[in-house]
Parts: sequence; structure tokens; C-alpha cells
Amino acid sequence: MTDDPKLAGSAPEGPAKPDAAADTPATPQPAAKSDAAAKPEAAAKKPAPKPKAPPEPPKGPEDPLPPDDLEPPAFLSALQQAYPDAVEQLSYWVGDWTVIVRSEALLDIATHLRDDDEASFDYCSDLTASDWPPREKRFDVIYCLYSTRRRHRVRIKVRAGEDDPVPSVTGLWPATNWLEREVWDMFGVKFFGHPDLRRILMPDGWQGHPQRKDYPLEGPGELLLESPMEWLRLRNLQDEAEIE
Amino acid sequence: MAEAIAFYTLSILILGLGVAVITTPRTVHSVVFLVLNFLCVAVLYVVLRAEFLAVIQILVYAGGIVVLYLFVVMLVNLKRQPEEHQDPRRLAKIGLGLSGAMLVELAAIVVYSYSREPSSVTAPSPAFPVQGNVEQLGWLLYTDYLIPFEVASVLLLVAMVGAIILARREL
Amino acid sequence: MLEITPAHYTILSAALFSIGVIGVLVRRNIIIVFMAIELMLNAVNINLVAYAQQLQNLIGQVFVVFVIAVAAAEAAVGLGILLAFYRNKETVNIDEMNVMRW
Amino acid sequence: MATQSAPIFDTDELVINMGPQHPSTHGVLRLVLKLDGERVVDCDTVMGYVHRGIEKLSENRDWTQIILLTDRMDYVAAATNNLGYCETVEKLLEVEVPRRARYIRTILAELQRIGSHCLWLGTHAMDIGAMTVLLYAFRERELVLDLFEEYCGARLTYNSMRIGGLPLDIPSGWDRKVREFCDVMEGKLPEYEELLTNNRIWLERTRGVGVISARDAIGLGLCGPPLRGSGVYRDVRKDEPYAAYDEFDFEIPLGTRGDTYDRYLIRLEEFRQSIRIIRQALDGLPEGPIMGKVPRLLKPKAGETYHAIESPKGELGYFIVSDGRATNPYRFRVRPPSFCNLQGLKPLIVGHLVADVVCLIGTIDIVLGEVDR
Amino acid sequence: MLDTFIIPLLKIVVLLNAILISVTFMVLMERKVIAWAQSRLGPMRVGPYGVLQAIVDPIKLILKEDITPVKADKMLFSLAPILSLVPALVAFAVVPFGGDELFYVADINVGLLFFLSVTSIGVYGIILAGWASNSKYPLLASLRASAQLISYEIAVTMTLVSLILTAGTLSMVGIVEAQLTDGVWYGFVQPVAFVLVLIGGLAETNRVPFDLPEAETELTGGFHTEYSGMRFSLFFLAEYANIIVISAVTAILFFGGWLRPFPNVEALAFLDLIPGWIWLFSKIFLFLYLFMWIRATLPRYRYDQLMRIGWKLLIPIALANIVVTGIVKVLV
Repeated sequence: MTDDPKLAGSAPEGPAKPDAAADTPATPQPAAKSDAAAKPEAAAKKPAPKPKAPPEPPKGPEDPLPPDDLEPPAFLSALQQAYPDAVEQLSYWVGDWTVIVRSEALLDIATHLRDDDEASFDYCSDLTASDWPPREKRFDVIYCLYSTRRRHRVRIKVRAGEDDPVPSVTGLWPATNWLEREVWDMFGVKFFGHPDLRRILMPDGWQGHPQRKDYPLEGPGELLLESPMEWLRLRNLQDEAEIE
Repeated sequence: MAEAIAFYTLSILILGLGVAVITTPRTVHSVVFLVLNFLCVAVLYVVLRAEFLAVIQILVYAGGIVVLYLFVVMLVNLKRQPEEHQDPRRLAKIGLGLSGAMLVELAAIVVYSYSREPSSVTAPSPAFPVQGNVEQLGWLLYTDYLIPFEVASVLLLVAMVGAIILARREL
Repeated sequence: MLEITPAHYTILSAALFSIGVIGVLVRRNIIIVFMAIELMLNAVNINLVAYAQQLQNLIGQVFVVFVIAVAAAEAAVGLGILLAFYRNKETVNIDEMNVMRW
Repeated sequence: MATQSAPIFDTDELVINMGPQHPSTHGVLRLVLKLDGERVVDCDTVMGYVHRGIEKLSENRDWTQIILLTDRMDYVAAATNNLGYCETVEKLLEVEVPRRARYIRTILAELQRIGSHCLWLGTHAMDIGAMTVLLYAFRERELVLDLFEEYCGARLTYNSMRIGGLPLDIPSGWDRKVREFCDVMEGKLPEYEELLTNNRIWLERTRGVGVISARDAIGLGLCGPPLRGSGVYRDVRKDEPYAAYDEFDFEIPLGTRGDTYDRYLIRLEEFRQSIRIIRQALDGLPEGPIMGKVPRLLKPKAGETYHAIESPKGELGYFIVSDGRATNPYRFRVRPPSFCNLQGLKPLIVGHLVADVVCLIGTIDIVLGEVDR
Repeated sequence: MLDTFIIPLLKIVVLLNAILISVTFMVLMERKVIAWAQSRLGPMRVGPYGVLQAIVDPIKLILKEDITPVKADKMLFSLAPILSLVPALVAFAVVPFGGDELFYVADINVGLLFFLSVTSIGVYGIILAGWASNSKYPLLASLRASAQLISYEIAVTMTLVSLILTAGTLSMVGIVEAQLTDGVWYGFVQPVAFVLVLIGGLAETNRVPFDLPEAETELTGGFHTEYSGMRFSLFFLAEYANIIVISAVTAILFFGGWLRPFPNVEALAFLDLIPGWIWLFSKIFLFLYLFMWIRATLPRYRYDQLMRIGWKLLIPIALANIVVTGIVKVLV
């Protein structure tokens, strides 16, 4: 198991699975795809008559600001006052509040949200991530909190890159133990302070992190292993061609 | 005639299984041979008209004590064979010789005593008020041998307490 | 030869007893040594029962009952000691059982 | 002796693999148990044997196709999975679902809860050795499946909801059959109770086994009956009402001791409450359309949301990110209740006997299709 | 020659065949009884109402591939099923199916003790099967089994002492005759002993709720996890033969064996028209049905609970029962 997420895409001798998918044409689906990927010229030529530029991958989530006439709940205002620097932004969309915070201050804010009487978010119902490859800090790590006493919800969002780990909140909510493992497994976001950061759903020796946007749906191919960004551009081209 | 057939068959079985007990390299096999040995001895008791003892032999020995052995063998999950370690001070050959000498001695005694006129002494037990092997044995145990019997039961009690204390995890 | 006398039983018993002695003296696995002791006790029992039959007297059988009781006690205590020893030394080799306390 | 007072007799620690091929790990869960005698001293949970990448797949399918994938997660409660997903997308699209559709959805979800709890009851009792309960519970589950079959033609993976409403209205006479089923089910519950609730062996096997305090349960993120068994009042149906639950009158059973027996009683009571909800919904079933006004091409505005519903296993949440451009979600995440409850297994079983392990796997009611996704 | 060898041999042959055949049909009976308890039909395909299932099942088991695990102790692995079956069959030697000498193989004066000692050998089959499989689940099961069987054997033996006190004999035939002279089934004289023996019998035959050594949902089949084909069917045979013998012995000891109900009430003499062995068989069937009924109804005990029941409940009650019986015997 590679601990370095960068290695994941370019390990010279991975376990059988990813390489085998690219080398052996026995399984038709992955082989066909990796063929297409292996011949970038052919794939690039195809949409050539149409000079339409391939769509850029989305740069990041919208994180819409709350409307002006909407007051954030008291605990959020209190949080903003308590940690003016750490809270980057408040966001509101279809009834859900999100706090975007700096990862350095995550533990402080999480502790505050858990212990503050107004907030008392004692229940971490979900922890997940989303991947926005063009961005420098490509991952959003999202904590869905719930309070069993006050019965309200909030989401915390932290931005993380491949190499800057996020503090683990397992000490605050033991529930996040497996959830952080899953995020590590699926995205390669590292959590420091986690007691047992192993893969959870994928096999222990797996290369790569499947939920990343630059990880192909059909499994890793050769091109992906060599240059993920190029692979992503080509895939977007292909998708465009299919839609046409 | 029937007794002779039974005796020789059983003797061969008993001795063969006895040899197997002490020669088999695997302890579990030894225990199995020991059980079979005891079963044969029980049958021998039947031949000798000691039905109660035969049953007790199976019930207590085969069904109880040897199960204990088996239990211990399974519990003692050996990481290395005990026979591997050889103590230099150990003189197995001399031990073998010693036991051989003892066998010779026993044989000599037997041969010597039976080379003389076989003494057909019978010392029948006093008349019992009850009939049957079990009843008579019970009668003896609860009249003449009452005190030894009670001592034996106390011995068993002490052994039980001792075994429990020894086998407990923390002392 | 076809008539089985107590002598036959004595010889059988002596042979079984010797097997037990060999086991005790030669084997190093203490469980096997215990089993060899059981063999010796059985050899004695055979003798007792045979003579009880010969003498038409049940006292021999009474003694067998006591021997079995003692054997049961011996097995229980012996195996208890063995377990206590094993969990400290992780061995059942009698050659390594050369200390009085541990 | 005194100098080595550490645990002495640990030489017999036995590591056994429970699963993935084991009759009572409810699928392909694998537990690596470290045993001291029969007592579990440590446990590692290994999963992922049926990881099909449903989240990844869903990010490459369009919004309607995903409904079909959600069926495959908790395959014993497919309708609630559909419901959670559809509601989340509706929340993103800000679509109003017609009242009739919401009522029918509620009926389906509660029928599904009964079906799922039947399966749980049967297998849980079977793990503890009471095999007749299994057959009885499956007998009733069959009735639920028949009802679903009549509604949507499928018996396991229903694909029974659409974004904005329902694909089908209820067939004529279906509501009468549901009522009949409610009567039958109510009559059968005493049979289960007779076999188990006051059975001495059942009591000994479940009472005081796997006790977890309310504080620990919240901290471990348990949800559904395991959380309520510890006395935490938490039910998404009451706290954050969805579908039509705010219009019905029902109660949330709570446990007091937080042991296996309490969780058993809670689920039995949930049968009754589900029947109560279904009856109310059938009584007040409004007329009207079953599909809301949904655009032909589903393309929610860019944004993200988390929406939870109470599945039979607990809080089933969907976190969906839309980038506002594609006809598929940018990020599709399921918060599987089985997964989160399974995390509570280790603290529950450490210190218990092997026999309790199967009992505790049963009591947290997992479906591996949902744990692994 | 005829009396000493040929006739007993014939009896043994007949008895063994009868046991083996009745075991196969007992499996069918069990499947049917449990199916009815669970509102199912049970086997219905082979023959009318699935009757021929009893013949098809053994054929299937015999024809199945017999697998020996590579790491197993080959000798003990083969020996274990035999060690398990033989005592179960030998125990039938002292079971009288009627008062006449025709109906039993042997009536030895230590019959009851013989029965107890022979069944106590059966534990070896289970322990060795678990050990020889060289597999962890069977090993756990065999450790469970050895502890369970020995504990319950003690309880049953002690309980039977009070019955022996009442009957004054160890011979099986003698016990039934004692019930005739006393004019009452000992089930009514020794109700406590009867219940204890029934519970102990369940435990000694590894039946629900004491089926821990098999515990399919915990130990994946327990000691016979690694067995298949013929050797598995030997275990199967042993288990059911044990159930039959325990039922038979319970019927003999507590329900008057081949005696009709109220054996000394003259008004019911017309019941004697029914032969004794039919009475005994119907009693055995009653117990078999009871065993199956229990299996369909009850969950399984846990290991520590099982040991607690054995040592802290059954054995003290059995001891108290002996004391009470002794006092009553002296006073009356």
C-alpha cells in the first residue's frame, strides 16, 4: 500500500489488478477503453473537424453565499465571532448551511461546534470529500454534523491538497474513524492523528484512489498511470463526441 | 476355550496398544491408544467376571480421566516438540536398560514362583447377604472398607480443590 | 496353555507394567509419562482382579476401586501442575522441569 | 510467580476468521477475531467484498439512471433507498412533490420497513438458534414482496420512484390489500412475541449483551434502532420530516438499557408503528397527480446538499453535488446506515463470547450491499 | 452354541438394521415435524408425501465425495466418526424392547451403568473430529463439546443414582419389573429426576437448545465442519442413534418401558391386548417428537450459560434429589 498519493498513479509495479486491466485484452470493456487512451492521436483527431473546445472541468463548487435577507443561525454567528480568521466563508444552498474553514483551524472549530451549548453538534452523521482536480487544493473534505440535543445540522468544509493532510477529528467524534478511512481509501486525502489509517473498502494493496475524478470508471489504464491530467482532457473530449 | 481366545486376543491388544502409547510421536495418538487400551482392559475385567469394575473402568478411566488428558493435550498447544530438547545429563539408554532389567526381574519372579507347585489356595470372602457382583462389592465397600472408602472420597475432594487452584489463571 | 491361570494374568500384568516403566523412563513428554503411569496402574489392576477371581474373594476388586480413585486424583492434580508449569515455561518436557520454584 | 503477574495463560490466543464465508455474517462481512478461549479480545472488521463502486458509477450516470443503482445498495429495503435519493435530488431541483405521491411514498417506505424488519427478525433469531421464527418472519415478508410486486412488478429491486413523484399510481384494490396485510401482520406479531419475548433462553441470550451507553452510541455515530435502543430520541422521520411523515401520528420507541433485547423490542414496536402509519396514510390518501412538475432535462443548479431519511437500518443520507452543467451528479455520496452501525460492532463485541458475536452482528442489522456499496 | 452365539448374533443383526433404518426415517420425521411447526410442508417430491426421501438422503450422502483436508490428521480424521457411531450403537445392547428374552440382546446386572459408560465414550468421536480436522472452528467446537458432554454426563449419572435407589437394581429389565411391582411409573415417583435426565439427554445428544458443539450459525457446523460424504453421515447416524437410545432409555426408566399405563390397575387389563413393544415404541416416539418440538421452538444457549446450568443447577438438584430419595427410602 502506498502512503504517498502521488505515487498512486505512477507506481512502476503495482499489484496485478490495474496493470492487468491495461495489458490483457481479455476483459473487453477496460481493454477497449485503454486502447483509446493509449492512442491519444486517434482520439484527438476524431473531434478535430469540430473546433469546439473541450469543456474545462469544473473548477470548484459554487458555494453560494447566503441571501442578504437571511440571518445565519446564532451558533454560526458566534462561531464567526470566535474565529474570525479561521472561517473563510459561510454558504447557504437549498436550506443547508455550510461553513468553509481553514484546515489548520479545523480542530478548534470542530471542538467549538461540539462543545458550545448553542451548537452542541455531538453527532457526526457523515464525512466525505469531493474532488476538483484543476484546483490547487483539489479536495473538499465535508463534515455533516447533527445535534441530537438542538436538532439542527451544519456542514463544515475544509479544502485539502494531495500533500497537505487534514487533522483527524476521530478524537472528537469516534464515528469518523471509518469515514476518514473511507475518504483516504477513495480520495487519498490524508488525515494526521488518525489511529488506524488503512484502506477500508478497496484491497490493501490497491494502487490509486478510485473516487478521484482522474481515476477512470473502468479502472486504471496506462495513460492514466503516466499523465492523469492528459487522460482527463482526452476523456472529456470523448464524452463530448459521444454527446454529439 | 472361549476364555483362552479372549485372553490371548485381549493380551495382544493390550500390550500392542500399550507399546503404541509410549512410542507414538504424536501425543493425541497416544491418548487415543490409551483409550483403546483401557477399553480392552475393561473387556478383560468382564472375562474375569468383574462387571462392575469393567463398567467403572470405562466410565471413570476412558470416559473421564482420559478425556481430561485429551483436553490438556489440546490446551497445551505445543510450539516445539518436547522431544527436541535433549538434556545431556539425561541417560535414556540407561533408563531403557533399567526397565529391561526390571522386566527380566519380574519375569524371573513369575517363572520362579510358578516353577514350583501351583498353589490353588482359595480364600473365599465371607458369605454375603446379597447376590451379584455389584451388590457384593457395594456391601464390602460400605461395611469392612467404609473408612478407606471415605478416605478415598476425601482424597478426591482434595485433588479436585488442588486441581482447580493449580489450573486457575491468577494465583 | 489353553487353560488360563492367574499366571497368565500375572505375566500380562508384568509386561504391561514394564511397558509403563519404559515409558516413564524414556519419554520426555510429561503427558506421555503420565499416561505410562496410568498403564502401570492398570497393570496392577489386572493383577488384583485376576487374583480376586482366583481366590473367590472380592477384596481385590475393592482395591481396584481405590486404585481408580487414586488414579483419578493423580490425573487431576498432575495435569493441574502440568498446566501451571506449561503456562510459565511453555514446555512439557520433563528435562526442563528441574526447578522447584519459578 | 509474583514477579510475572502479567496475564499468564495467554498462550492460547486463537485468531479466527469469521467470514466472509460464514452462515451468520449476513453476507460477506469478515471479522478477524482474536479469541482467548471463547472470549473475544480483539476484532478487526474487513469489508469491501461487494464493493461495486456505486458512488463512482453514479457520477457517470444521469440522474434518473441512478435510482436503479440505489436499489442495489440496501437490497432488502430498496424502496427507502429510492425515496432518499429522489428526495435529495428534488431538494436540489427545488421541485414540489404532489401530496398523493408523498403519501404513497410513505406507504411504500413503511411497507419496506416491515419487510426489512421481518428479514432482520428472522435472521437474528436464526443466529441465536430459534429457527422457526425465521420461517414465520419470511412468511410475512413474502406478503410485503407480493404487495410490491403488484405495485411495480419487482420483488426485490423495485426502482419504484422517480424524481418528482412516482412512475405509477397504485393499482386498483391495492389499498384494500395493504389494509388486509396490516391486519394480518398485526395478528402475527403476537406469534413472534410468544416465541421470543418472554422466552427464558432468548432473554438470557439478549439481555445485557452488547450494552452501549447513549453517549457512546452518539459518539460512534450509530443510527436507527441501535441508537434508539440506548435511549436516544433520534428518528429522522420526527426530527427532519420528509415525505408525508409530518402529517401522521406515530411514536418512536426508545430503549432504556441499550442492550440487544431493547433493540429487539424497539424493532418489534416499529412494526406496530409502521402499521399505524400505513393505516393513517391509506385513510387520508389524497387524490391528485403523482408526478410533480419536473423539467424534461434534469440539470440542477450548481450546489450541494445533504438529505437524510430514516431507512429501516437508520439514517440513510445522500450528499449530492451538482456542477450545474452536466446531466449527472458531480459527486454522489451515500451515508450508509449499515456502514456507520457496523463501526459500532467492535466496541460491542470485545469482551463477549463467540456466540454473542453472531448475536451482535444480528442486532445491528447490516446489509453488506450497503456497507460496501 | 445356538443359544450362546447364533441367536444373540441374529438379534444384533436385526437390531442394527432396525436402528439404521429407523434413523433414516427419523430424519424424515424430524423434517416433517419441524416443517409443520414452521407452517411448511417439508420434503414432498420423492414418493408420496416425500416418504422416499428417507431412502434418497442416505444414498446421496454415500455417493458424495468424501474429502479429507490436506492438513488433517488422517488416522484420527477417519477414526473419529467411527468412535462416535460405535458407542451409540453398542448402547442398544442393554435396551430391552420387551420383557421377554427375545426383545433384548443382553440383560446384564449393570445395564444402566453400562449404558452410561458407553455413551460417555461417544465424546471421543466429537473431540477427535474437532482436533483431527486441524481447523479452528472444529477445534473450538470440540473444546466446547468435551466440556459440555462431561459436565452433563456427571449430572445425568448423579440423577440416575436416585432412580437406582428407588428401583434397587441396575438392570434395565429389573427396573421395569420394579415399576410393575411398585405399580407406578417412576416418572411419577421421581419427577425431578425425569426432568433432569431429559435436559441432560438433550445436552448429551447435542440437541437444541444445547447444540453448541454444532452451532451452525456460530461455528459453521462445529466439529463436523470439515466432514463430508460417508464420514459425515456416520456422525449424522450417531447423533440420531443417540437420540433414539436416550428416548428409549428415558421411556424405560421413567415411563415403564413396555408396561401399559397404570400397570397394576386391573380394570385396564384390556390394554394388555396391545403388545408391550408397541407401548414402548409409542413412548419412544413421544420423546422423539418432544426432542423435535423443542428443536423447532427454542433458541440456543450460550456456552457460559450452558455450563452454569450444568454445574450450578442440574448437579446440585441431582444431589439434593439423591438425599431426598435416600431419606424417603429409609423412612418408608
